Amino acid sequence: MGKIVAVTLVLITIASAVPILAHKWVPPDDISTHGYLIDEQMSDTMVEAGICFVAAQMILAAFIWMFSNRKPGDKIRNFPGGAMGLVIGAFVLVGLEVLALGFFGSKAWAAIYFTPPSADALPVQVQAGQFAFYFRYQGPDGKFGPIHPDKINESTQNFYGLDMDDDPASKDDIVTAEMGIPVNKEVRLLMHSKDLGHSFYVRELRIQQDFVPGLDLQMHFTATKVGRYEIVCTQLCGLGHYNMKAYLNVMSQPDYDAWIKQQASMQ
Amino acid sequence: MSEAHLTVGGPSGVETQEAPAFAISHKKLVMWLFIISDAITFGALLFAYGYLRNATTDWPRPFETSSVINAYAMTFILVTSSFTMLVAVRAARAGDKGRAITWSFITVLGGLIFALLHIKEWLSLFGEGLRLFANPWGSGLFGAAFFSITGLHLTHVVGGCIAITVVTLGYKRGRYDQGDLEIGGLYWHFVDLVWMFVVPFVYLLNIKH
Amino acid sequence: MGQTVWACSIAIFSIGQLLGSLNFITTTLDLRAKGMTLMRMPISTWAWFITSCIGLLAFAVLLPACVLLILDRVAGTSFFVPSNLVVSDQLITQHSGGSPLLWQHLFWFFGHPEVYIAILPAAGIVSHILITSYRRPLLSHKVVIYCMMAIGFLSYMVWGHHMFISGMNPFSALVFSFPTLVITIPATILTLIWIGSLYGSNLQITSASLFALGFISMFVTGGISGFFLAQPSIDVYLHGTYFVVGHFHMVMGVAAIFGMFAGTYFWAPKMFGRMMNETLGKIHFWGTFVGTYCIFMPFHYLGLVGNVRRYSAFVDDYLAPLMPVHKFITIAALFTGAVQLIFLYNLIYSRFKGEAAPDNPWKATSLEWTVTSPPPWNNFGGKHPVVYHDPYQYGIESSSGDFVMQDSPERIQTVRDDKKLP
Amino acid sequence: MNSSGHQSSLTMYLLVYVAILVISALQILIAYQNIDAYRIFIRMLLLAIVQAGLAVTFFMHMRSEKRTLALFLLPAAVFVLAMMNMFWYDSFRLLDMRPFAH
Repeated sequence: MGKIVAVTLVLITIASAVPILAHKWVPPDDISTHGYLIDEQMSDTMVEAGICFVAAQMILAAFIWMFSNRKPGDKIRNFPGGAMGLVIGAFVLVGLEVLALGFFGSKAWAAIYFTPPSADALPVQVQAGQFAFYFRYQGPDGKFGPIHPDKINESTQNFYGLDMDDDPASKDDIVTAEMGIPVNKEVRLLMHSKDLGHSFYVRELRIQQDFVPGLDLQMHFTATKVGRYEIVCTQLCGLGHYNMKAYLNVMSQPDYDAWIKQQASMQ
Repeated sequence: MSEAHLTVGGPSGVETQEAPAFAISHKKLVMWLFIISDAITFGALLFAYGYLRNATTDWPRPFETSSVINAYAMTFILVTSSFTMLVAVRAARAGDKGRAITWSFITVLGGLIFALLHIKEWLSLFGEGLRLFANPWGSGLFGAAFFSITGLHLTHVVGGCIAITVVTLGYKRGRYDQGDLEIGGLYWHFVDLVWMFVVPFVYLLNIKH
Repeated sequence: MGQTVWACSIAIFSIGQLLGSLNFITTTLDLRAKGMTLMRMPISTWAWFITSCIGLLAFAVLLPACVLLILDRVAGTSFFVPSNLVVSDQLITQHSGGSPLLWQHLFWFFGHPEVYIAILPAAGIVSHILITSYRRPLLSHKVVIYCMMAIGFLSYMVWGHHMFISGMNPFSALVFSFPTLVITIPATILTLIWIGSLYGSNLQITSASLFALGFISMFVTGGISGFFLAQPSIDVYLHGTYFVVGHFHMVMGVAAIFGMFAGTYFWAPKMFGRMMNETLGKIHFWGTFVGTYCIFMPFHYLGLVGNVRRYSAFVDDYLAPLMPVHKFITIAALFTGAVQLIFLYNLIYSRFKGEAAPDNPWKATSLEWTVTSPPPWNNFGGKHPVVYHDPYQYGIESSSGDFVMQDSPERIQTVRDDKKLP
Repeated sequence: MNSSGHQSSLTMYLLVYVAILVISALQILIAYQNIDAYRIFIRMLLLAIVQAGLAVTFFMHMRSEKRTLALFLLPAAVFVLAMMNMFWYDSFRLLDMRPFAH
């Protein structure tokens, strides 16, 4: 029975490792300027974790194979080096690994979160609500009109609670259901939630950030590839959660200009 | 290293049990552990209060001098009742049962006066318009934080009064001994200790200037 | 309404857990048998003790959090509800100023220690069972205990790794990331000791030891995916995907359940006085072990591709090609669930019709095996056992075979840590 | 039952009692001082810790228990409460990140 356990463990290990080694299950192609940091960190971690995983399972399997149901005469033996060897080994090896991962991981994190957006970044406001995202662009005046939460009304399409009569800044604001951005231009995303916790996740952009009610969060990123990508909510936000999504449309600058003009005319 | 560790067999003492780890009765250890846990409960509540207060710009500071005097009177009574509890435990240790019972009841009386003062203060604040969710002075969080922290403390005081009464009555009938009275005292001092943090943070940081 | 009841039940549960912890800690510290010094306690008892210490401090935070939540829901306060929320076009006016992040902090402050409250007892049970089936002590008794303590200690410093992308200050993410990675060290030492002690042992394959070995495998698999999630930069991509689900089900869900199964097979004879059926037990193990890998290993792949969790359906999106994997997982889950019926049948059947259990079927050394199966009233029938030995005296020559019971007054050469084995 | 035979004298208790009351009065004086809230808070916290220390040491007889009891209990509580200080980072963030401010 012990030998069957060992063989099963080896088979499971191989079966688990093959899809990884075959590079079949990898994140979709990165389209951001910061994403390579995350991808590199991920593949580094994958190598270390993979080695640990395979080694641990294989050794476990080997020992089970060797030492299950032995003959009566066999003596109990000790692992060479004993506990102290293992403890020191674990401390040094795992400690180094932890330090390395932590250090490089922190650098990647810092590169994403501790750098301020550039001054000419395109500000886009995103509002999450049950169960849709709405995006707002400043329009020609370069200002967002103030939001009046009491004026938010889905039936009149006033998703942002804008006061068109009294706030001049609101008049040229463009509210869209799809997020359009120009390629290779930094975008500053101003995030707020209308009702409860949501999340903003674009796999290809390597960006994920929760919306916290009562907290205005900011993110900035640059998309480098034209295309249409999915924005999903990853926080369970109610019965319609599975349907809460929007699309990120990365366009060339002329396409974007045309698009924003068309959106403005629809307001 | 290969020193041969030989364990010698055979029954030894008459003791059937290892000595308690901290040389205190296990009831007392339970009370100590409970106190540690409860301290963290109060700590978490105070942290939540601090977190919200910190992040609120219109935090009200409604307490008048009279409230502060009242709070100090409450402190005085609670600390005094702590002291009378000490006297009771001392008497119990010395074997003076009658005195111990008297002082225990004085302690309970102190606790009750404290509770009455507290409720009186709550009522007067209620009269000024302070509610659990709103108040006339500023952020509605104030009442929520105030009532939940002082309310939890008041629950502890009332619970302590009941507990000490029960223990004292049991002590009188011989059901409990002086050790149990001391454990009741331990809890009572802890309630006192919590109040020492509640007063400065809930009252004194919110006085009217 | 339902959620208010839930919050109330969690608050009551906190109080219950608090009282349970008081009981365990005090009993362990104060009511040990003569000769049962702390270091002579079996690892399973140590694990319960450490778990209780964690629980005593962690549930103390959950209790006020739940009370505040109930107040928010019932009494109209707004600890966790901010101003200016709009639900179905209605502005919520009666709440203002709270912060959902505060709830997340309070909850996860409890939540992360809770993970170790779930896994440490399983680790203790598994260590105990492994030693018995290895027929040799672990390489080091003390190091295992110290590792568990270290895990318990670190568990209070890392709750923020659940909140990397929750809007928490990005600076704190770095602060929380390092202790999270450091937890790997004691966890690795534990694993290495379990595996290293297998070397040169005389492994007995029983249902209990199979589950214990399965636990090691699961613990390793799930623990290693923790490497990814402990780093905030990778968590940006993996948070909210199936990777997280795969990770915690492997290490905390299934591993802990494997500990429970191992414990049940191991101690059922003592509890009920009847052996459980070994054949059924082994079938149960194979079904569960392979089934679990079939369920949770693909979760990791799904997560790597970016398949988000918490979705009941996928509408018109690029995850459609992944549906066969989801189908495979569903079938594996149904299969694994069905296999548990064998266990249930085994448990109930053996309870009444199983073969009578001897006092010490596994040739174990700890005190519970010195009494009859099931144990007499008052556990020791009014007698007070006296302990003369360290808990795991296996792999030696003695009158009873290769082991010596803890309460046996026999003189032996003590096996202590790794010093005595040739 | 209680093996800690040491009995603090009544005078000692009285002194501690008076000290606690004096510290409470001191806190009130500080509260009315015209300095910024953070300094008031820090002073009050320190004084409250001193008060609590007195209560634990004398009233709760930690002084006459075995040292191990204090070493077992107090670091646990202090450690957990110290870790909770990580909450503050987010609390400060709330101040300038409230929505609809612009």
